[in-house]
Amino acid sequence: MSASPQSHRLPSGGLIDRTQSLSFTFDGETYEGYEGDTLASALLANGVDLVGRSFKYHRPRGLLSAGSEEPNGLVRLGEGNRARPNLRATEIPLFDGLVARSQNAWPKLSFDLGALAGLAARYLKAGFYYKTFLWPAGAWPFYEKLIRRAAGLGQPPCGPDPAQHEHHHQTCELLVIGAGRAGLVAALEAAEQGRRLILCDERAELGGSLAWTRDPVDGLEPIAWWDQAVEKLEQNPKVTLLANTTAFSCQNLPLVLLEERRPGGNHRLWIVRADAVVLAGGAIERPLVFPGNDRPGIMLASAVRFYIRHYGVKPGQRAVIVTNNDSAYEALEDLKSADIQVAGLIDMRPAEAAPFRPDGVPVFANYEIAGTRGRKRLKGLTLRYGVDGSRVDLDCDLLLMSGGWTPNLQLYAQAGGRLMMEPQIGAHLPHDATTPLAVVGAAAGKGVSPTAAMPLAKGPMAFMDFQNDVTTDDLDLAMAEGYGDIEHLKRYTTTGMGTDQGKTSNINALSFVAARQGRSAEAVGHTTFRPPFTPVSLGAVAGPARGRDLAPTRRTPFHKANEKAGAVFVTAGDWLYPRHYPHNGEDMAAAIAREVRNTRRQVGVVDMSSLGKIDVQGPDAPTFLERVYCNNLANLAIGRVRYGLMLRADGILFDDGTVARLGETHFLLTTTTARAGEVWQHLERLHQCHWPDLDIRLTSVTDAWAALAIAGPRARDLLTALGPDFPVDKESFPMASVREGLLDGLPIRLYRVSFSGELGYEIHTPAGYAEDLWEAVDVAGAPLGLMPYGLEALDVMRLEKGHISVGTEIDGRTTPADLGLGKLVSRKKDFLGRSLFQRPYLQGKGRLQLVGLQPVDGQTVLPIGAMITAHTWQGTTQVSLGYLTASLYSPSLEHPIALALLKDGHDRLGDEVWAVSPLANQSVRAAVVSPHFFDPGGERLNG
Amino acid sequence: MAKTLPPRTLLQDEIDVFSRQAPEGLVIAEVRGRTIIKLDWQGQDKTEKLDKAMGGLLPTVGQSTADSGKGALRYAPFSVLLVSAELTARDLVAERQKSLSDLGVTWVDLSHGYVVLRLSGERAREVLDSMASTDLSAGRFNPGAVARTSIRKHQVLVHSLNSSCLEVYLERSYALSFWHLLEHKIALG
Amino acid sequence: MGGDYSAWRLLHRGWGLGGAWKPAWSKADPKKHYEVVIVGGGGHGLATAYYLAKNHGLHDVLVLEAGWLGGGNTGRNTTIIRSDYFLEASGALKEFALELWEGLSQELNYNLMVSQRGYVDLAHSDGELEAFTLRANAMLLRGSDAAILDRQALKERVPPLNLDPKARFPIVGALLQERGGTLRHDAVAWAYARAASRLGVDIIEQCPVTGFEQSGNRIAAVTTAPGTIGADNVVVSVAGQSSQVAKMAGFRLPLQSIPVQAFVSEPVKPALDVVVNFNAGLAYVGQTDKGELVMGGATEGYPGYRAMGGQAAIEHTAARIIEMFPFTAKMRLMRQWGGIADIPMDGNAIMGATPVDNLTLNAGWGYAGFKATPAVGWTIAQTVAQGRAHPLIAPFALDRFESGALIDDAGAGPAPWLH
Amino acid sequence: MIHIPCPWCGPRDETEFTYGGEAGDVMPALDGQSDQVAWHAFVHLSENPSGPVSEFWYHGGGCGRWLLVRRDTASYEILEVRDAVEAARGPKDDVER
Ligand SMILES: Cc1cc2nc3c(=O)[nH]c(=O)nc-3n(C[C@H](O)[C@H](O)[C@H](O)COP(=O)(O)OP(=O)(O)OC[C@H]3O[C@@H](n4cnc5c(N)ncnc54)[C@H](O)[C@@H]3O)c2cc1C
Ligand SMILES: NC(=O)c1ccc[n+]([C@@H]2O[C@H](COP(=O)([O-])OP(=O)(O)OC[C@H]3O[C@@H](n4cnc5c(N)ncnc54)[C@H](O)[C@@H]3O)[C@@H](O)[C@H]2O)c1
Ligand SMILES: Cc1cc2nc3c(=O)[nH]c(=O)nc-3n(C[C@H](O)[C@H](O)[C@H](O)COP(=O)(O)O)c2cc1C
Ligand SMILES: [Zn+2]
Repeated sequence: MSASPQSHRLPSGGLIDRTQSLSFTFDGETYEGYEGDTLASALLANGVDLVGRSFKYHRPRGLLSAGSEEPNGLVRLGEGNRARPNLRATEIPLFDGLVARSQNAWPKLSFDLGALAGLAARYLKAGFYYKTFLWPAGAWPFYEKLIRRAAGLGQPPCGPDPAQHEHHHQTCELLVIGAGRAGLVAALEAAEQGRRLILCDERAELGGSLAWTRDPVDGLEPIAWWDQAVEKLEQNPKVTLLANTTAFSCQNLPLVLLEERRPGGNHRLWIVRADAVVLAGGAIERPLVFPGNDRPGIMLASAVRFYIRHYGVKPGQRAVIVTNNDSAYEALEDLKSADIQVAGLIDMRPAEAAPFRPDGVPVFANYEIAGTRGRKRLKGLTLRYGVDGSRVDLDCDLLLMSGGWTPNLQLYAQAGGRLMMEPQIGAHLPHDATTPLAVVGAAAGKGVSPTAAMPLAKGPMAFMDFQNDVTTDDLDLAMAEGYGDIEHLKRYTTTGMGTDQGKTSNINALSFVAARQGRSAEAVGHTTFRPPFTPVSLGAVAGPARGRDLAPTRRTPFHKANEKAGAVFVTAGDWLYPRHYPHNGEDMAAAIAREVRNTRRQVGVVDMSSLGKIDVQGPDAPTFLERVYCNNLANLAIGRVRYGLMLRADGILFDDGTVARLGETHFLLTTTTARAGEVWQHLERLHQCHWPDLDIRLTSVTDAWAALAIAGPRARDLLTALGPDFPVDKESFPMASVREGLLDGLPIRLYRVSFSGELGYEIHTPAGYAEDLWEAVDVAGAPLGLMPYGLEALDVMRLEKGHISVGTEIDGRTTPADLGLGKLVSRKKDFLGRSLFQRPYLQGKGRLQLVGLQPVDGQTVLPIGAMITAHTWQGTTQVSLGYLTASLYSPSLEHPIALALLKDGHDRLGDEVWAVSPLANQSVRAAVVSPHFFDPGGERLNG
Repeated sequence: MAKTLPPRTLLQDEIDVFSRQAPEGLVIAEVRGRTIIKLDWQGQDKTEKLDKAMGGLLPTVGQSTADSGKGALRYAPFSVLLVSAELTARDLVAERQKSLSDLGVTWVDLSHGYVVLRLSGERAREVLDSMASTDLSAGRFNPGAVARTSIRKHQVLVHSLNSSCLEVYLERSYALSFWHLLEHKIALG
Repeated sequence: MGGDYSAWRLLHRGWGLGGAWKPAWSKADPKKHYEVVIVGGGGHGLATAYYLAKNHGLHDVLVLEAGWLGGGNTGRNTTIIRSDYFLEASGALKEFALELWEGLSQELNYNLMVSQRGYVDLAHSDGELEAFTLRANAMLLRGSDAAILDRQALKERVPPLNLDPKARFPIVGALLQERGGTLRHDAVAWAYARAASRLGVDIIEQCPVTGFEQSGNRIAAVTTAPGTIGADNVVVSVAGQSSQVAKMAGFRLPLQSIPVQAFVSEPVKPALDVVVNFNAGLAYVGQTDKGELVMGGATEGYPGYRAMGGQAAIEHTAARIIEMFPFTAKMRLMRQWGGIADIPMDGNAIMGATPVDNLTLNAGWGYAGFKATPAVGWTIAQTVAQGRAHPLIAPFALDRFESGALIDDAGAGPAPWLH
Repeated sequence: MIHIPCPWCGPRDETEFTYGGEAGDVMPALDGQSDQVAWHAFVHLSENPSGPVSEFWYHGGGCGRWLLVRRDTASYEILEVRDAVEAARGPKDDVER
């Protein structure tokens, strides 16, 4: 492709470091560039002008711009796991060994079969897909596959992301976005006042348009001024300078989000809280719209200047300039400096508008471009004279176009700033003084050349949105079909919906539509500017929230002890919790059955530390608890514990737990693990917002205490062996007791409660002593056959007892009465939830009620997740009578059991129903029984 | 007899590994055996009385005071944490027991509920500041300042001792999880 | 009218033959009075208009839209359709919708790109998988389709899924509804508008209803900037604005308006053939036919009327999507936006009678009502035409909050921001 | 995304707070009267305005206080923030900073 290395590099000039030569490949060819190049400038330096294919018609495309507005030059960067699609060549700083590929072309960029779509362009206009692929009915999935393959830009990346991204919170007094002349001036001023500031720019070097403009600043050459400005800022410790850093979201001021692209593909997301924000994002040059305006070699005038001046690149041999404003005239000097021949300057305005008459350059005033030539590179133009329509042909390989300038107000609009169309420049400016952030420089329209209104172009290949292949014809068609609202136009034609979000196309489309509809630009309005300003990596957005650190993990105080005991852990909510403790070679089911049997026959120990624990003190504590629990607590004596049920304000069961009275005005509550946080908030809220006059104090002590439950016929033996400093015999420490004391010298709170239905105790000790307690229990328990049991065994045992659990029976829809706990609900007092609990539907017939189920054959385990029906599953729809909440083979009873919510279940004890699983194609006849399968009389518990 | 074991440290193993290749300007240690009790009261009028009872040593919200090895950290209007390196919880309360009960101030021993990390060195503040949405920068979070804030859903209490030393009170069950975040940040910072 | 859409006509007109395409729907001038005035030109309102005309012969219908058709949640939703709900009332209505979607492109003569590519709901614990099994059985029992995938089956169905057993939220299996999927959301509004317009329904855009003229317990007319328009019946279908419009009619609703965000990546070639939902802190992702990944998650957590949101929700969602599909970490977010979801106190829609006799309400669809669009249109139309609630929507009556007949799929209770 | 100036902690990020519903109707007393209509209104009905509204927010990631926040749901401007207890008890001036 390139005749010789860097064939299009100017012999001198530019801000690149010619001593540092870098090697890179594009589509497998090896090239050289210099430190300071972007991939785009290096490609141009090597004469590579075809960089991509367009979205729909696969038209050959070259670079249009030199910045983040680039619609065409999208490449895949990197290889293997590191490859990332759709990156803009204009934004990729060149490095040694860089590997890039073109996209959306098959079999290759220079010969792309997809371009056949261009031949069918007349059928593929806006919205064509809504009108076809309807026949034959049912064939759409087939068409869809083809369409999907044709659509999309780059290949998706594959494999995990080897890079590491982080989030960085930062506060500052001032954030300046954009480090061109205006941004540097703002930063210098603030720095002089001693303000703590951040100055960021999306480009690899600060300076912005100082790289290519010629106007002196403070009497200095732009580059010289720039050097000393940057140096001054660098030396100020209160200034943070961030290159390669894009401000991408301003929609939640004073919060601004920046993405810093660091070496190695690592990104840092800056979450900046700024007392003030200055937007100095400059202005973006607009393309002109004319037939064939998309050929490689047609570029924005400022981009050509950028490539020449900043990168020392010669993007063509023979150039034409076309403009509707003065700014492009400045390019003449740059073209001359680069020794590029100028075949003509087309000024679309009347002759008298020209700022000056350029020497030796044919000027075509009041001309427009009627067509272009050249497939993979521009070869020439046809001009049409505005007065008589006469035509002129020009040969050229480079066209510099300037359709005026669009102040870069995306972030201003995101922040809620209103835009106002300024006819002078044919683009939006900030609307009024009360703006959400300060706008300076070209972004505020400063120094932006006035523009003549753009004539309406016509023709099939007059592109409005390069990336999405939207032409003026498409917009016309959409308007004719009634999609004339600017929002409908956008969605029907997809204009402005590409990865550039219409940076170069929105204003042109808007002006075109306004002219066509004969309405003002104000009346047409504009589509909504949304973050991000330019696409931001999802990895950076997620930051460190990956893998292990996706969410917090809580560990119980027994974590290390559990590890030593061979626990298999499972996460339950935030907690990492022992699930079971397999012995050698045991599978989970066997381990669970063993743990259950051992507990029921000897003694087991289980880590209960994750239960929520709330300390309640204060003279009004009894009143408070009477209100928040629906069962009676008034007569709870000191040293006693009671089961407690809490309702939501709407009468639905919220949580269950225990209430222990440690003193006259001192209580300790436990909550379920699952609802601990919610219960805590609920209680705090009732106290602080609704009952502030109750004198109570709530403290969450969950993390301060470790809790172990020991359960089984030998639990008391174990407890005694541990040497408590108070009597624990049946009479002195009966069921539902609580007291503080010492156990093996450790301070404890001892409860006599049980979830498993066995004789059991809960031992609470300050969390830092957990391992000492575990060791003591382990040693004392060994002769008694003690084994630890996990979450699963606990669940089996609670099920055998018919105890309810959050998530299965306490599901946010059931009431205590539904679950057979209606008797606990106090009729004597008022409590939260009582009133709405009395609503007719919560009290009436037809409720789903908790029952036990047992297979009639005594042996078939009822299918997991079965529905309850009147008939067997025959493959046809049926009314459901309820469903199973849990089902298993009971190791203690040695037959299958299940819990279920059955319509009017409490009246159906003794009935038979079907437990059906259409998934398993299984129906099992089951008898409705009491949910309390094991030891219903509670003899073991009270033993 | 009650054993008087100090609570075990939780992150010492991790800290040991980290310290072997600690970056410049950052030292992390776990503070052992600190007694932490939380006093609670109700109502604004009690606040003043308590301050008087404490001899003017009740800090304002967001501040701390120190008095011969004992400190008071106040991150909320009607609670304060009393901390001590030497005294047990019982002794720490005993001193004031009478005035506290007279005022109806209740107390809860939370010594075992927290893991306290001390970060010192010139990078200490920047690391924490960049992790927290709350401004912990030197100019705004002065020595003595206290803030309870949340970092990636971990609740932490930060106490600024001086410009290059901060203590972080982590809820015990979250401590290792927070440590992982801290390590990640330090490695990339 | 512009004539039927077909490949033949497309070819024909490509050569400029046989006339030009005409507006999809006509811009009407309002009459003085209509039998039915529908407030809200989203998918729901437009579908209601269409079925009133098509199923019930009611052509004297006006749709009033405050902005542009489909510019509400219809235009900003993540387009997932499915019927995998546990509770009977929820499931039955969405199942009916799914059946209607299946033939809708043909019926409306507009390619809605209905893509039944499958919806996969991931379970992160055995308990969750058990609940999914129950849900699948409930679905099958009511005649829908459902399957449970174990890890092996999941690997085959969703190859790029990260099944690391040591993950923070390990994936143990999934519920799959093959008939679930996505479609082209904007087209739904346009197609219903076109079809309704062809049946004589009037549609007026940029015309918010600002009040009601009431006489007795009835609405006599709706107030708009251009004037008042008489109505025998009024249907309110305004999603996020439901409380504002109910207030005009004099009552409060048991719901709150809460922003929800969604976002798209840059377009890439086909990367994902199903829609997948991560349950440990909601996050879901699918890919459009154009190539963007469409991603969404939970609400912003508090009420508001700004159709946008914060970094926290996006980060939360992105993190989970990367966890499912690690390659997405290297993709880029192209645009983020929000919609205002109207979320009731039990998380389910509110449909049918209101305290005002001739005002029929369709509200409370939150961030889950796009999938129900055809069924909502169908049943609300019948409810209005016949003067009593269609059996499928009878359970969704407004008075259920007083009676206690709640439909709380999530069990989250009267806290809309948690649903 | 909003920032709430907590009266105790100063301005803090939204992520530290939990929304707790509209502070509209007063919670009916638990006096055994069980006024179902009042409870229904309190639990279920909301103003849900587009504009200023009083709501409860919990500063769980900070001081642990419930706050009464006056907020504009259209502009997201925070108009006033007070401790819920103090707000329930008396005028703002009593609140120590
Ligand atoms: C981010 C997001 C993602 C979602 N994802 C899904 C999904 O994947 N699957 C799913 O099934 N659902 C999803 N939903 C929900 C779904 O979008 C909605 O439930 C559904 O689109 C509602 O349709 P609608 O026609 O009722 O409302 P809308 O489309 O919002 O239409 C209501 C219309 O009423 C108009 N209006 C309001 N006030 C007035 C007035 N006073 N006068 C006249 N007109 C008025 C509005 O301008 C609007 O156009 C999502 C929602 C959001 C916000
Ligand atoms: N003659 C004309 O029509 C014309 C047009 C444009 C500019 N100018 C001249 O150019 C100069 C413009 O100076 P200026 O400082 O306003 O603009 P500038 O273009 O020099 O600088 C803007 C900088 O902001 C950066 N930027 C933009 N958006 C960003 C984001 N979201 N995050 C990070 N960085 C971002 C850009 O990369 C650029 O470096 C003026 O002197 C003006 O006279 C003239
Ligand atoms: C399913 C879906 C896909 C979308 N794809 C794109 C897209 O490819 N490009 C784009 O710019 N916006 C896309 N959007 C977002 C819209 O541009 C727009 O943000 C959204 O409809 C909300 O409207 P608003 O931003 O104008 O308020 C998509 C939206 C949806 C719902
Ligand atoms: Zn606070």
